[in-house]
Amino acid sequence: MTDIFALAAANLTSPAVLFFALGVFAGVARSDLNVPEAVARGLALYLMLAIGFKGGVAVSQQGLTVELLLAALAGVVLSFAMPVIAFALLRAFTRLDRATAAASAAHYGSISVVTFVAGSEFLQMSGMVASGHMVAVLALMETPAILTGLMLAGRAADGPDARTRSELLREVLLNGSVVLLMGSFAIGWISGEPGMARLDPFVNGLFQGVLALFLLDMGLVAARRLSGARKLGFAGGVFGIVMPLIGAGLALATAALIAMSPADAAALMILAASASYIAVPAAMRIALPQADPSVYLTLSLAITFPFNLAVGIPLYAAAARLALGG
Amino acid sequence: MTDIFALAAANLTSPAVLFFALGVFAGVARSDLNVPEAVARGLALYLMLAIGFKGGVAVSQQGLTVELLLAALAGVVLSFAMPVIAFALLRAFTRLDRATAAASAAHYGSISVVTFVAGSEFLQMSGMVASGHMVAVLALMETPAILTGLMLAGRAADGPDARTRSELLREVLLNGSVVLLMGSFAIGWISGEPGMARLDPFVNGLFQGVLALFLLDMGLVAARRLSGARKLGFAGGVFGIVMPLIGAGLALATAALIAMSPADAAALMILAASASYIAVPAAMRIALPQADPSVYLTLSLAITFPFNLAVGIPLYAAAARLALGG
Amino acid sequence: MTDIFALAAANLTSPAVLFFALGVFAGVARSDLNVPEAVARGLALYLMLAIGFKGGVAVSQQGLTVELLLAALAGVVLSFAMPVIAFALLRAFTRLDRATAAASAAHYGSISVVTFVAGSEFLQMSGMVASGHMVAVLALMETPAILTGLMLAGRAADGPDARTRSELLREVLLNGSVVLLMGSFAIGWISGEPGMARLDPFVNGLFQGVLALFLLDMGLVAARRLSGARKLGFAGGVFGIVMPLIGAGLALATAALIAMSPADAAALMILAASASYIAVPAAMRIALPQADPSVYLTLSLAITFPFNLAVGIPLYAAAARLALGG
Amino acid sequence: MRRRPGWRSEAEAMARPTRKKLVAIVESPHLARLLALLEEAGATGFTVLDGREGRGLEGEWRRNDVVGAVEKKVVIAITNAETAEAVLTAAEGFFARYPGIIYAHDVEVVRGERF
Amino acid sequence: MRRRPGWRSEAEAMARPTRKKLVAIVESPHLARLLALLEEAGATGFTVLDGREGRGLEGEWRRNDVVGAVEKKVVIAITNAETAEAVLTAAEGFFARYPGIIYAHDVEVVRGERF
Amino acid sequence: MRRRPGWRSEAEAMARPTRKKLVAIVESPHLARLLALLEEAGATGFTVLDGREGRGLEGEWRRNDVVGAVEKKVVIAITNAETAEAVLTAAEGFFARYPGIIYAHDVEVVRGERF
Ligand SMILES: Nc1ncnc2c1ncn2[C@@H]1O[C@H](COP(=O)(O)O)[C@@H](O)[C@H]1O
Ligand SMILES: Nc1ncnc2c1ncn2[C@@H]1O[C@H](COP(=O)(O)O)[C@@H](O)[C@H]1O
Ligand SMILES: Nc1ncnc2c1ncn2[C@@H]1O[C@H](COP(=O)(O)O)[C@@H](O)[C@H]1O
Ligand code: NA
Ligand code: NA
Ligand code: NA
Repeated sequence: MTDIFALAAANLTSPAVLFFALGVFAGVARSDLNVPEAVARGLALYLMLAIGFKGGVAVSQQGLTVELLLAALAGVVLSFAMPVIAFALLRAFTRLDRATAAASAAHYGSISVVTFVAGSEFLQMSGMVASGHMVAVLALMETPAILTGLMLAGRAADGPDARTRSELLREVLLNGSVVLLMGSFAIGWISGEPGMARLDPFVNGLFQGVLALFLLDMGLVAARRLSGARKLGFAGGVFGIVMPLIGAGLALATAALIAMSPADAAALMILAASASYIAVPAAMRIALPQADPSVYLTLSLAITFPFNLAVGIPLYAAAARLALGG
Repeated sequence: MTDIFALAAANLTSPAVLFFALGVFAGVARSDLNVPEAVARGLALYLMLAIGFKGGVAVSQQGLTVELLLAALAGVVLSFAMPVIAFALLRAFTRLDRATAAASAAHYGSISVVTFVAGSEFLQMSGMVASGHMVAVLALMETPAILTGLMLAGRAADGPDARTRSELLREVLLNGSVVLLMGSFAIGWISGEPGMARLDPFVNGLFQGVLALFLLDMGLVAARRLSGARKLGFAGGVFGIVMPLIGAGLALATAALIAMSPADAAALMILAASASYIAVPAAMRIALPQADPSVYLTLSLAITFPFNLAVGIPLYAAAARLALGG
Repeated sequence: MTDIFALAAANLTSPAVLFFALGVFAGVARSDLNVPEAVARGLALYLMLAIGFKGGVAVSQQGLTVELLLAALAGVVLSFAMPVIAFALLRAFTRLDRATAAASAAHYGSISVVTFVAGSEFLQMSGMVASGHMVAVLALMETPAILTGLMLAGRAADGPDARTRSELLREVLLNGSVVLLMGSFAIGWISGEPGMARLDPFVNGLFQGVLALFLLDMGLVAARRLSGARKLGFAGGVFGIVMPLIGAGLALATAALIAMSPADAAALMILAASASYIAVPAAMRIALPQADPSVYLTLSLAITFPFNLAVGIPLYAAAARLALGG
Repeated sequence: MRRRPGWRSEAEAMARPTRKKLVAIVESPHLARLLALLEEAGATGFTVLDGREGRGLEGEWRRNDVVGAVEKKVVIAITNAETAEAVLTAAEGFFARYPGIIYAHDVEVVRGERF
Repeated sequence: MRRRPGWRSEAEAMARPTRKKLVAIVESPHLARLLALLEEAGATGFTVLDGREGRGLEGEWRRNDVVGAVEKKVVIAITNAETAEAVLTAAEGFFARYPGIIYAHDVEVVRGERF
Repeated sequence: MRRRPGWRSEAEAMARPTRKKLVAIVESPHLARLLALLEEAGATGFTVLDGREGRGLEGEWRRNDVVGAVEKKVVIAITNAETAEAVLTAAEGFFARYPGIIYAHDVEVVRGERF
């Protein structure tokens, strides 16, 4: 128990979380500090490449296991299912219109790569090393929620025409981050240890530094998005904190059901609790342009992301350990 | 012999080649994966700085040798000469107009930095370490072919005026990649081992990771350029594969003539086989704007580059080893 | 003494200085070599993050000392005071108008982060390791000079209105580089050795390579700014070399007064001698738009910066050692 | 030497024709659709620029975001009057559904036959 | 379904109204001030683009500089005539003090009531 | 205080002069040449923007390429009528040889004497 508090405290004083806080501070204080968007995207590409590759190398040593298949199935089911709960909550407790509620709900079925990355670092620090294949689960969970979200939005008069459907399908199956994560995962798997010997200083040495710089930018972005919080109202704000807890709870139950290791369960909880900020917003702008983007972006970036980073991750890790032993 | 096949297979499963393939896949599937151009240029600058510097440090330990001078001479002669063959082939077997054929031919006399970089990595992996001074040969081979290309295009009615000539001369002598490669080479030479002690984690540690990320982008670019392949016709496509083989053959003969080591010979073959995609296109847009850029860019980026990366490099290395012993 | 010359020579053949020279050469020769601005800003962010963090980690081991407080006080006083001298010199010896002279003077009270970074590397190479807290002094010295500069410009008819004043205040207190330096310093201090264990390959391994690439760009920028040198006249050019010497002299005297170590004194001299090229220009464009930016940018980037990098830094280190022993 | 299409002697060049310049500001996810709309209406070319930041009915956006979904692009197309009319008509429906604006005005061009 | 403000049926769309396009080229440090000026004059939206390089009375600049202070931005705003007049009048003072230029011209718009 | 050239009192500002806005879309390797053409014709300033992607007679291009040679830039110059005429005339030859387009239209400016 004291151990848990020590880890939570260590999390709050880790460079990654502190750089995020610095970004928030700079943004709120309206400093002119900023990260050029090309640099931010370059850092994001790096993080996806590195995490995918490392996961693939890890799997190359274990081979294709039943655990992988079960975890993938669990992730996909969660991604499809969570938006239903989110939608029900939003419609019951907030005054968001149907489209905006459905679009927001879709974000919670999907995942946030940087939350997963920060979570993996925390787990490693706590001696809970998740399986490499959780990266594949990450990629698989990115987009199913989009479909649920659209179903929840209902068959509007101007529902997706043929062109929109094809654009959407590409977004779901071939979204850049899905392709890069899955591709890097496959490359890690194929090239295995010899591949890692070549890329090690790149994918491991730099990892935490790049994460820190990226989180600085995430802090700036979150701060800028905070101005949208007024629109959410109190209930909306609470949703942004409660929904990750529900997602994590569902994930823990699922993990128990399929007898995951505590570390893998914690990783699945982090994925379930996190909300998308890349793949889903893009899909929603295409399919549900009438939904208000400032609502879902504020929820995802300015409320749920900071909550998970600062509080959620250590909490989920502790819960997984308590519930599943280890 | 089995050794050669093993190395060719190892090449195909190396992270660099696999990331290129991932880029091609993403591009062909029209995923929205993309690398911001500022990031791609930053990676290219890094690769040139690192390869130049490493070459210079290597030379600082050997001093200025006859080998360097002979290799430089061989490279410059090849760069001047190869476009003549390329032009003759293109005029004989394709229906490209004179200007487009001449412009395309010039690309094959020049070199591709990233092909050389990938080739050097392959050679190193195969235990064939080329001399540091091959980097100087690389830089020297970049632009002489431009002059041959212009001669082949002939003295058109609106041939280069005084302003164009001066712009061209600057492009030939002071092209950014020539200056950076040569400059970094000189700096490596001057600062030697103590310099390397300072830059080692930067120029060596990151090298293969940056190359992988850059090749991902090259794959995206190659895929986008594939659409231009229809214009080339069958003969044009075949040229994009045969010409590198001819270039490599010429280079091997030249290397034998001046008694190069197998590793240096392989490096020279890679240079001869590769086609420019930076310095020559820019020069051709200035001097031969009537030549069709989609022809030469497709040839260089979508046909010759992938061929060299996947098949050519191990082939040239094997040929050099077979022909020159070692 | 011979030791000093050896170090000065080593400085001139260090990769950092040579890459700067390469940039100047490419710029003067009008090569098309260029570093995308997003990359340059990314490198600058990295350097500030790394130097701030390293300083903070160093301080986490010493704690808050009287030395820190004295050094900070000395830096702030110098930053306020130096513009007065610079202004007097510029008004006495050049024909610059009041606003331009005042704006230029402000640059010399402030500091240049990259000069400090290059200087720290030189000091380390010479076995003079400055205290970590000099980074805090760096950040504190960035903006006080802005206020002095504005006072020197005098109360013009269209002096700062309420809006300008608030914009300026934010620029002085929350300038991006101040926030990033101070923030990274604080994060280094808080996360200490465990934090450094995570970020080490990022903030230390890459440091000199990133610095080299950034200096290449600084060289290109300096060369482009050289065209503004004609406007300065002879007296202006001389000022750009004399003023850093005066600043360094003042800093040495101050350092002696408060009994700084030779290494810290050298660092303070470097700070005093350097001229701002980010925070102060931005503030001057806001508050003194009538001042001619090509004057102060040429002075800072094309004269004082190269002088300090090539000659000043070793000179100040030698002077600190001679005057303060060690 | 190959002459670029639309090349004319200097004498012909004197009377410069008038064409329409269309400018649309659209969100990145809808760019492909707007370009398709232009093409269907018969536009022979276009140029796209990156927006940096902006404000409209749906509030503010800026490119310095981790999120690309609300970024805006500026699309320029020079067309003949007929094509412009077709684009503007189609754009009514487009901009009723998607964020952004479109406007048009006359411009004097050289090599008018190419638009 | 939520209709975006300014939505009209196709029939209504035929007569396209005229509005003013304002374009200002300003230096980064003065951008916020220009945008405030636009807002005070009643503009309902704007779009900012990054400049790459340029030349004017104060000499040359280019974005590829380590120094952000002399970078220029291009600001586009479609407004009604009244707002345009107010902006141009206020801009006289602005551009007497700060570098840059401003100009205006008529454009045909769709959904005219939103400007 | 130094007044920027072209400064005028508010009373003088009322009658706003008309100038020409020229816009050229050119390929990066030819930018320097186009800017020289502008300068020779007497233009007092210009602003260059980066293109992101586009299509024309020579096919598609996009900035996200490793190859800079086919990137396009957008050049804006406000000039007086005479200079505009000279530029457009010279541009006939330029755009017969090089890819890209140019167009012009009237704009209302403040501080008209500076163009
Ligand atoms: N009046 C305007 N002038 C210039 N740009 C505008 C204007 N209105 C909207 N925009 C741009 O179009 C984007 C989308 O507009 P909206 O659909 O009104 O949110 C805005 O964020 C601006 O970038
Ligand atoms: N005539 C012009 N046409 C286009 N852009 C201009 C013009 N004059 C000035 N500019 C732009 O506005 C910036 C500032 O102008 P200035 O205040 O004249 O130095 C210049 O650097 C150009 O980018
Ligand atoms: N009608 C047009 N409207 C807008 N931009 C155009 C148009 N035609 C050509 N361009 C731009 O100019 C570039 C070169 O045109 P072209 O010489 O026709 O290949 C194109 O790639 C576009 O970026
Ligand atoms: Na989730
Ligand atoms: Na070649
Ligand atoms: Na100073």
